[in-house]
Amino acid sequence: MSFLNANTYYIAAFGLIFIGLYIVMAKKNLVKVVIGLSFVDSGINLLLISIGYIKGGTAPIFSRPGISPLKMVDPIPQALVLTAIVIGVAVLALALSLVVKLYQQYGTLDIRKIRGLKW
Amino acid sequence: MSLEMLLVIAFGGAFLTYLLGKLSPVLRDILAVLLTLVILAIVALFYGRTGESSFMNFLGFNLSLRINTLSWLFAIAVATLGSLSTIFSLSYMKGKERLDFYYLMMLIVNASMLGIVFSGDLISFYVFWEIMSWGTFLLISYNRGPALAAGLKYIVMSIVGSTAYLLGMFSLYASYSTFNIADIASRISTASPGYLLSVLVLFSITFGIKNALVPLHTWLPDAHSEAPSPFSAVLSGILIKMGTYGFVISMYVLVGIKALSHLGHGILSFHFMLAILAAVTILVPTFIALMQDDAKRVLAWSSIAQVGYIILGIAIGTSLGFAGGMFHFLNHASFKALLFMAIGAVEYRTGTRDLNSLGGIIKKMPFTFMMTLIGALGLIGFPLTNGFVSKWLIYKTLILGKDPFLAFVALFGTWGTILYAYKILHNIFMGQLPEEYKGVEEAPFSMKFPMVILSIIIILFGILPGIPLKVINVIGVSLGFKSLAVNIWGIASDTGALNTINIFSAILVSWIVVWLIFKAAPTSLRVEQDNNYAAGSYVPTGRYLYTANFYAPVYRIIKPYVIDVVDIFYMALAGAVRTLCDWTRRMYTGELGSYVMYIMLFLAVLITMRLGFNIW
Amino acid sequence: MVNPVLLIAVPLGLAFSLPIFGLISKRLEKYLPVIAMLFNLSLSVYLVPRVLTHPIIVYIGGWAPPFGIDLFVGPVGIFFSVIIALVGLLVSIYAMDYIKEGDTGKYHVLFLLLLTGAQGVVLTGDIFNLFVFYEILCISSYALVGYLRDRDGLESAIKYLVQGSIGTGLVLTGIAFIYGLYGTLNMADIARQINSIKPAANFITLALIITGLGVEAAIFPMNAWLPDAHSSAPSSISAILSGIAIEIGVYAIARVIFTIFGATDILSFVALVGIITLLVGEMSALKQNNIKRMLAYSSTGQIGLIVFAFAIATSYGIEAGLFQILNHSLSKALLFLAAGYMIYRTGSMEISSFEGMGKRMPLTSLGFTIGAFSLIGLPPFAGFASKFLIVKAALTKGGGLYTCLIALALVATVIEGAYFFRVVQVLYFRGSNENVTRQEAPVVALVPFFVLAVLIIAIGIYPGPVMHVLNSATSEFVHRIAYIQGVLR
Amino acid sequence: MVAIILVIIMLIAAVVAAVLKDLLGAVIVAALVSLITAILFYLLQAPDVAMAEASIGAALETVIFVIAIRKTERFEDK
Amino acid sequence: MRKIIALIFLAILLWGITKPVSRIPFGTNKIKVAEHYITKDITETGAANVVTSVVVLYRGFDTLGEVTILFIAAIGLASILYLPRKKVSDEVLEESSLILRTGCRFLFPLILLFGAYIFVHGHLTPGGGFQGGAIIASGFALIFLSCRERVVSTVKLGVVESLAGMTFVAVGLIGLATGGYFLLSFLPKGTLNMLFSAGIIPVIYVAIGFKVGSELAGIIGNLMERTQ
Repeated sequence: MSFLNANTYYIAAFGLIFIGLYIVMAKKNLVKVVIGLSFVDSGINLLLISIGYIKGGTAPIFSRPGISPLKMVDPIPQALVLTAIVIGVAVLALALSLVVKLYQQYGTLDIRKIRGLKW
Repeated sequence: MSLEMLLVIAFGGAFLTYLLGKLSPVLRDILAVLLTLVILAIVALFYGRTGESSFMNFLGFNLSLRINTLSWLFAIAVATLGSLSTIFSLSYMKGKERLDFYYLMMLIVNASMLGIVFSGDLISFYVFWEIMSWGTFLLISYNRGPALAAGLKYIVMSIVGSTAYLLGMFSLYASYSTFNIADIASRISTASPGYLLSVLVLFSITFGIKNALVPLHTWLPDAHSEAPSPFSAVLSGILIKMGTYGFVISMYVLVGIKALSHLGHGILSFHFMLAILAAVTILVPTFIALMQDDAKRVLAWSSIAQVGYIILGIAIGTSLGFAGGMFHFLNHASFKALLFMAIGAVEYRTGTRDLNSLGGIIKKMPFTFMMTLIGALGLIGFPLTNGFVSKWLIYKTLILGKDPFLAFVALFGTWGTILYAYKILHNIFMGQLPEEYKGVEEAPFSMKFPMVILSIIIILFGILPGIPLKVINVIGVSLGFKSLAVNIWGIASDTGALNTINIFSAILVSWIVVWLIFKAAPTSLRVEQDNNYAAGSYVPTGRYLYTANFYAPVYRIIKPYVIDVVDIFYMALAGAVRTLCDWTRRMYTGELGSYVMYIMLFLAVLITMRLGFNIW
Repeated sequence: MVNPVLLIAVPLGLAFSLPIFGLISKRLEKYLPVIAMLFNLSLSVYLVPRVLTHPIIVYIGGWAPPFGIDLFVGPVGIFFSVIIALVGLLVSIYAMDYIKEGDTGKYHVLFLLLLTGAQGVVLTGDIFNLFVFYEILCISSYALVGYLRDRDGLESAIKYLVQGSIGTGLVLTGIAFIYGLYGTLNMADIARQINSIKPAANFITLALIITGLGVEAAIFPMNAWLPDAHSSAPSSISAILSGIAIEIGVYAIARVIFTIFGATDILSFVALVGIITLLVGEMSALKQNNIKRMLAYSSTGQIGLIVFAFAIATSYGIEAGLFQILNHSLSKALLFLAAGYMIYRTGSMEISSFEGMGKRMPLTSLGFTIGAFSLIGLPPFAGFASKFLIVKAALTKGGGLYTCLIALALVATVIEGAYFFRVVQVLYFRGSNENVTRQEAPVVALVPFFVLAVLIIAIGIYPGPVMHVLNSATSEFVHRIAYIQGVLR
Repeated sequence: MVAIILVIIMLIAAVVAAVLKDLLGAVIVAALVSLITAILFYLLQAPDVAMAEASIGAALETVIFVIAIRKTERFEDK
Repeated sequence: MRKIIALIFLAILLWGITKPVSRIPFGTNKIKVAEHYITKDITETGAANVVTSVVVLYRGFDTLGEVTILFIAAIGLASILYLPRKKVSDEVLEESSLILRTGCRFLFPLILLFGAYIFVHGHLTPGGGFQGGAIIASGFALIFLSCRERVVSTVKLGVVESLAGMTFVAVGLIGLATGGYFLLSFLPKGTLNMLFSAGIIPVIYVAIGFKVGSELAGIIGNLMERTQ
């Protein structure tokens, strides 16, 4: 239990990443695959943020005078995650537009049937 | 005139010819011939020169050109054949498509061969070697149709060869950190025999492929028969001899005669194994040649067999054998080029080279017949042609070296040579003239001219073998062989001397005797071919083609034994590789899930190797 | 002194403004990539001499590393940016006429951004910044692969996108670990703290990053997207993907292995992977009838060769790898561009449909032939020099492993020769030789052919100047300490 | 403690999203996952990121998904 | 079969990942670079929100790249969904109800205002260009989905996004011209917690806000309209 307590966020992060990877590897519907990708992204974001966390820290904002800088959580991962979230949504939008177009061409979302290119 | 200038002229001239061809075909032809003649003149002027000069820096290595008698000998052969075949091309190629390209490639191949023989280090050797290879590939493919397969076969084997060369070259570099041939040669004496052997084997693969040594010969029959005839002459006459040059360089210049003799002993020594291979190269292709029906294919297989003699002579490694091999290289260049040109002339006039449908052309093309006859006599090794002298030297070597088996093989090969040489002569020129060839004319002048030159060379070297043998002796001495007793009429050896005056007089005497006997006998009656008794029935005006198959009994005997097993094997190998390759790409199934799994697989392998096996 | 950051800022600004130019005049759009790349090319060439002596370190925003992002404009960076700008310039000239379908303005924006991303990857000195530019490169190539909106294009784009996203996800995870372990993102600063990959944590991080970058670099077995994407993209994009994008992947891997981790231990494994990639690529290409797919498989193979050369890890090896990158960029760009117009004229990608092209499009065919010969490694083309260097590096390294591997590599060259010569035969010698009408590619396309062909031959004959740059570039990879000290002085 | 409960809900939701045959349902569940992630970010003292994740991850991504599903098909095996 | 292999790979991955994770204990991280940002932030940048100063100033180049990525996505999506004939369909969906329409027309300006507030105050409070932009975009999404009206054409959105992007680059170039560093914060730092302070942060965040908002709105608009 103490292990769970100590590593809750890591477990959450890797849980999301692994579920996402599993979906990408094993599921055959393209929309599902894209959902899997978004899970992977969220998981990685969570991982980054948890890496930057400090027990009992405060948000890195000098919102009122007298906040000790030494108790602040790490701002860098937060900055990185902001970037990563935007990248994630960009990839997702692109992927879904491709999926929609692909559906118009193939009439299916099953990746086992979308195999025009092989060998 | 420096060597660099020569190469610049050769390569630059080639491109100039190409560009000029866009302007005017006539000027292009003139320039091409002029260029080859100029090169011939320059090379001839180089006689007796030695020296080495560095001409450029490539990736930190000095590339150098080097001239000595050995390279001069090869260069003069290249230049001679180059100019003669270009002259021959003038009419042979007239009206064909893409002539600019043809001449460009022809001249580039010639230039690159000059580059090969003049290169003083292994890199420039390789560079020119490869330029020659792809130039040859393009020329072989030029005729389309079956030529494509031939070209592909050639280039694939050629790349295999250059692969071996690269490995050999770099292992030498790794040991001696230089590419200069002379430098390596001066340092190699301390190397271990095993190392030398591995390098030599690698080089032998390269040169063996180019030289069509059995079992690396399979590209040659296709390539020679499918190439345009003037180029076949070059191909057979000199291009494959670049392999010979390579053998000489790697065996006697790089490794040196002294170190070579320590590579194994008795039957297992390197040069004896090479000699055995050469013997096989003589034996099998000779009889395969006998069974061909395509005149150029006969000559192609014959080239392989004759190359066997050359390598046999060189591999034995005595001064007499070396001289024989080198002399045979010159002779083969002359008579095989002559034969290819003659066949080319026949093909040019009749449009075919199928031995079974030709016949009786002698009435229409007597000059070409004479040329073919001289060439065939040279090929057989008839006295007073140059082939006789070189073969005599080789036999002599074998007998002196107490290699009865090899000597027998060589002799046996000559019998086969007689058979197929006669087959060519007879099936093309003798017998009845088919209806369709009634209008055939003699070859044009630009074809006659190179043939005359070549036949003069054959006779000249046959009567005065001392001219080339003196040069060869100089080469032999420079490589560390014993000096031979050469005079203008022949050569002396331990057990007897060759003197062409004696032979000349003997032949003259017997000729007179025979002539007298014939004169003394009653004169015979000449009848027309169809003037015979047919019991009143219809006399067919078609052909009596009794000559087509007159080796039938021989065929029956040898047919089961003279299959080109090697070619079959290579073809099967190629097929297997293709199947394997086809299976490889099945990996890309087109399914997204698997592709992602491949990615995870790589990661999983890395992790397992680290955590499970603790490799790093 | 001109600030090298302009190499990134100017194309980026032009790309942002391109839609506005498009509103003014549709015809203006296609000239902007040319202008941007011309600028980049002249600037990078201008910077070459000074960079060779002293790498320029640019602080973005004036923050000294490790607190800000820095650009490390060293010999390697400038070498790559010359290649990117050169190939990018030629391909954008080519594309002026080639791209006619679709929303052409969008094509040019994406194309320009792809090149900018590549430019950023090679110059940046910060690993997260590298990741961002890497994503720019990847995402714009996803979009460009699907640009034609046909079945094949869309299918390969989505496949490429999914695999690429998994790859970049792995990279980001690795970066997260690096940050967690060492608390910094500056490459030099990380490198200062990492001494070996012996600790499992370091190794796993490295493995994640290599695998992730390996997807874009098309290292076996992560290269399944490559044949699809390269074969179904517009030819100009195939040329860029093959000529630049995957090389950038290799660069990133080399940077991570050599500079950041100093992980020379795993290099024999990498060499093995490289050779497997080479063999699989060449073998898959052998019986391929679709020309672009064949070229794509050949790219895989060449990447394997490059990776192998890098993995030799002596200064000879890295030099050879960089040279091979140059050669592959030029040759493969030439091949794809030439194939593009041949496909355009015949309307088919089957190799057999190119019969008689030697007559119909002589200059295009000549370009293709030169590219093919160079790729096989025949003298006097550039490919020979690089093949020469690779073999030299492998054999001077010594050891049974590398000797065997280089022998296998040469076997692969034989296979490569077999299929390229087959195509050359089809171009010139197969099919009827009746009078075919001459339909040469337009002049705009011939300019890149000509420049590339001349460069291939010139570099093949006089590799000296290139070697001069490569020597410095190699030492940048080899001398890790100098890199660290240069940035964190 | 709150965190553990949220994480458990989130992981269950993620599994449900993987299993559900109804894509629209899966997307809604995925939005829930995003939302919980945003809350977790907030708990980890990252309000900026939480805002971004809530507005981009939970809202806009879902909108895009829904549009895409409406343009294609709703159920997984058809 | 496929699922089992996938699970095996994931298990191996888990095995591997525990190694670095165990070296990064949760909740104890604080290392040199981050410390520098936190302690020096106010004196160096003048922004109250450290994350913002990291995003825009210290790692401004990343942000430029990130904006580019969103730009690429918008452009790429438009190019993939491009229809050759001007066949942007007024897709025949059922009219939305009056209440919905009125509601969203009422909400829309408020959402925009809120978004603008968020990105203008990026350096003071949580939030910034991305969040604000996303909120603006969700306002547009609301309009697209509920009212089925095109408030702003995609062309205009495109102009806005281009101009915003150019502003970003231009700000960077001005920094290069004035101080020799690209993306240099050349404006005065001002006093802490004032709206006009923290150098170039507000300028850039406004640009980003417009850019992100217009791009995301464009993405949704394109997805809605350009597909039959």
